[in-house]
Amino acid sequence: MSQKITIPGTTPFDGAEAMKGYALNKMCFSFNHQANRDAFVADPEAYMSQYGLNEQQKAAIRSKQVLELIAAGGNAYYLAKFAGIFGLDMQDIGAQQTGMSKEAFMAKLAAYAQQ
Amino acid sequence: MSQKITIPGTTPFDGAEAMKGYALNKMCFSFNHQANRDAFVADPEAYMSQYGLNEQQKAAIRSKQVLELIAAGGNAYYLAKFAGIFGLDMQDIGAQQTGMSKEAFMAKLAAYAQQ
Amino acid sequence: MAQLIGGLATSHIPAIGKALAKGLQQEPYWKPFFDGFAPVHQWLGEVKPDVLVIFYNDHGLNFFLDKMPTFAVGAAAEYHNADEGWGIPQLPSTAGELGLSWHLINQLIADEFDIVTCQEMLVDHACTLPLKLFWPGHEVAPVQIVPININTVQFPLPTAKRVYKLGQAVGRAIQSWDSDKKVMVLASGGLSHQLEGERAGHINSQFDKQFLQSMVSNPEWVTQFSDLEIVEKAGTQGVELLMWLAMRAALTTAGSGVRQVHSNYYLPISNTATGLLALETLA
Amino acid sequence: MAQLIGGLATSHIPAIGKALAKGLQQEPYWKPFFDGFAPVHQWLGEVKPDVLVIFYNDHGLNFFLDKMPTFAVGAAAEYHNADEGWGIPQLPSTAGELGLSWHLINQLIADEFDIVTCQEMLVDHACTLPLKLFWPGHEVAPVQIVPININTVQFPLPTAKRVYKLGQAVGRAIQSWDSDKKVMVLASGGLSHQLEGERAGHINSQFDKQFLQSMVSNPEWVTQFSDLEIVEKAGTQGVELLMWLAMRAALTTAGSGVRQVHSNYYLPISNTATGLLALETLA
Ligand SMILES: [Fe+3]
Ligand SMILES: [Fe+3]
Repeated sequence: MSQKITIPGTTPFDGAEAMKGYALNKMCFSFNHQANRDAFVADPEAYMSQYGLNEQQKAAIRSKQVLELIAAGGNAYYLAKFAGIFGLDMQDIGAQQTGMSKEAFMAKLAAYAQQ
Repeated sequence: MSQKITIPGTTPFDGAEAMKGYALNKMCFSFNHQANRDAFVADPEAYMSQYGLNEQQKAAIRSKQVLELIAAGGNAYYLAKFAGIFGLDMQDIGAQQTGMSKEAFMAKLAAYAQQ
Repeated sequence: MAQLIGGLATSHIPAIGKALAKGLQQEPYWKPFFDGFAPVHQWLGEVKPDVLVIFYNDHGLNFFLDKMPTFAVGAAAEYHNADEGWGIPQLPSTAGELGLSWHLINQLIADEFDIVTCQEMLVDHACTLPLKLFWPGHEVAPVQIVPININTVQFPLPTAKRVYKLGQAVGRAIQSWDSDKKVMVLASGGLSHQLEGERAGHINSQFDKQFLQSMVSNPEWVTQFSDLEIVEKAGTQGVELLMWLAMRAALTTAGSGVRQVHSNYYLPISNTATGLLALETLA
Repeated sequence: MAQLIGGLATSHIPAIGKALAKGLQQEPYWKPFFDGFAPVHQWLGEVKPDVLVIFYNDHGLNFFLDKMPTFAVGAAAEYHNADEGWGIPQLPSTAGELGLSWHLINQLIADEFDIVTCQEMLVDHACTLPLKLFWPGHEVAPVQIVPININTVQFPLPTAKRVYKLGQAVGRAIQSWDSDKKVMVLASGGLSHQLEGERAGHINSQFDKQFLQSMVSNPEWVTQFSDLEIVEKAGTQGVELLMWLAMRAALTTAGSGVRQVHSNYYLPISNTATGLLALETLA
C-alpha cells in the first residue's frame, strides 16, 4: 500500500501479517465448530501441532495473551473464536490488552460519551 | 446479461443453470476425491440422495447421457469428473452427444485442419 | 421496475445477540440502545419493504484466508446462520431473493465489479442481528434478502472510493430489476471501535458524528480517506463504516434525494459506539 | 524494479498430461504439437525468466459454485496439484513468489480490481501442464509462480474489456515491484473448442488465426466481442482465450512493443485447436 501510516497500538492485518499468522488463524477458524473446540480443550498441544503452529504461536496460545497472539500473526476476527472458548468477552480482552482492570476499561469506554 | 444470443447446440452455464444444477454439480465436484468416487460406484443411489439430486438429475446420472446431464443443470467442468469415473475421454463424450461413432467424431475434428 | 425506497444502517455486536436472547432490552445498560429503534419500527410498518440488500462484513464464519473475497454476493435460496464460536444463540434462516441476486450479479459484472458469487453462504451475526433489531416482533423478519459481503478482515480492503462505486452500481441494478417489489438497502457495521492491540477500546465520537452527518447531506465525504486513515480515526473495526457508505451510495442513484427518518448515536455498547440511521428516498 | 521480459501462451488439455506420462511425444498424433515448442525452449534457455505470472482457469478443482471468484490471485508459498478425478498423473508442486503475490494484490486492489486472495490454492492441469511443456527437461520448472485464476466456469464471465484492463494492471504492477527479477506472463487456455452440447467438437480455425494475429499486432481486437459472442465463435471452452488476452494486455505496458519469438497452431489435439505463442518485450 502506498498509504504509509503507523498507528500506535495498532497492527493492521496486511499481507505480512496474513502470511505470518496463517496456521494460527486457520486453527482459530476451526473453532467455529463445537467438536473442534472440544478437541482443542481436550489436548491443546496436539491440536496446535495438527495445525502446524510455530513455537511463537504455540507459546502465545498457551499464554492466552492477545497482544502475543497478535504479534504471532493472529487476526482479531479469528482470535475472537479462541477467546470464546474461555468465555472471555470483549471487555475482558480489552482490559487484558491495555493492562487495566475490566472495571477501569469499561469506565474508559463510558467516558467517551462525554467526548 | 443484455447480450442476448442463442447459440444452437449450446447451453451457456448462467445463473438459471447454476441454480438448477447446484446439487448435481456439487456431487460431481466431490469426485475430485478417490474415496468419493469409490463411494458413488459402490452405491450410486445412496450417493445421489446424500447430495440431494432431484429426479431429473438422478435419471440423467443413471443414463450417463451428457445431453441429459446438461439439461438437468450440469456444468461441463464438473460433469467431466463424472465421466472420468467411467474412463470416458472427450472424444467418447463428443461422439455420444453428437450421435456419431467415435471414429466419425474424430474424423470430423481432424477435418477442421483443412478449414 | 423495482423501487429503491430507502436505507437502514445499524451497528452489529455479538453481545446484542446475547441481550436479545436474555430479554435485557429494558436493562439500563441496553435500554438507550434498543429504544433508539422505536421510530424506525413504526416507519418500517408503514413502508413495508419486500426485499433487503444487506451490506455486511463476515467475521470469520463463511470466509477464510484461503479464499478471501473483496466483494461477495449471495445467490442462495436460504441463508443459514451457524455457530460462530462464542456462544451467541443461532438465529433462524432467512429466505433469499434469487431473482434479484442474479440480476445484481449480471449487472455488477457487466459494470466491471469482480465479485464472488455464493450459492451457499453462512451468514453471521452481522447479517442476522439487524433483522432482529428492525423487526423485533417477528421470529423471522418479513423480508427476503440478498447479502453482499465486503472484506474488512484482511488488508488491503477495498478503498472507500471503490465501495462507494459498488454501492452506486447496486442502486442502479436494483432499479433496473424487472419486479414490482419494494427494495431497501441495509448497512450492518461500525461505528468507531477497536477490539485489538494496545489501542483496544478506541472510540472517536467526533469522527462518528461527522460521518453520521455526511450520511445525510454529503455522502462522499469519507471517500477522501484511505482505509488506513479510517482505521487511524475510527479504529480497526471502525472500517465497518464502509457498509454504511455502500448503502448510502446506492441511495444516491434513486429519486431526488433522501429524508432522514431517524438516527441515533449511543455509546458504549460492548466496545463500540453504536449508530442507527433510517433514510427514505424522496420521489 | 522488476523487468517484464515477455509472454508465453499455450493450450492446456488433460490428455497432454497423459501423453507426457506415457512418453508419447514422438507418436504421429502428438509430434506436431510437441515439436512446436522447440524454438521456445531455446529462447527460454537464453532469457531465463525467474518468475511467471500465470493466467489460467480452474476446471473445478479449487473453486466451486459456493464461492466462485471472478479473479483470484494466489498468495501461497507452494502450489500443490491434486487429483482432478479423471486420472491425469499428479505433477509436483511449484514454489510461489510471495513478494510478488502481495505486491500484485496491493496494487490490484488500489487499482479497483476486486480480487479474491488465496493463501492456499490447489492448481489444476491448466496451471501445471504449461510448466511441463515449456521446461520439459525439468522435474520442476526452474521458476517461481503467481497464479491468477479467471472464471470461465459460470456466466457472467468477466468481459473481455475487463480482462484486458486486469492484464494491463498486472503488467504495471510487475514493473513497479521492487525486485531485480525477470518476470514473464503466461497464458494457459484456448483456442477454439467446445466439449458439451449438440455442438460438441466445434472448432473455428479462421477465428483462431485472426485471434493469433491480433495477439501480435492488434491486442485489443477481441475486446469488441461479448463473452457470448466469443462462445458463438470459439465454442464454450474457447472463452479460455481470455487468458491470452490478459497476458497480452500485460505486455502492452512494457517496453516499446513485442517481437514474436515463435507461434504454432495445430489441430486437433483431443477436441481442441491448440495454439502456442512466445512474445518478447522490445526495449
Ligand atoms: Fe463487526
Ligand atoms: Fe481448459
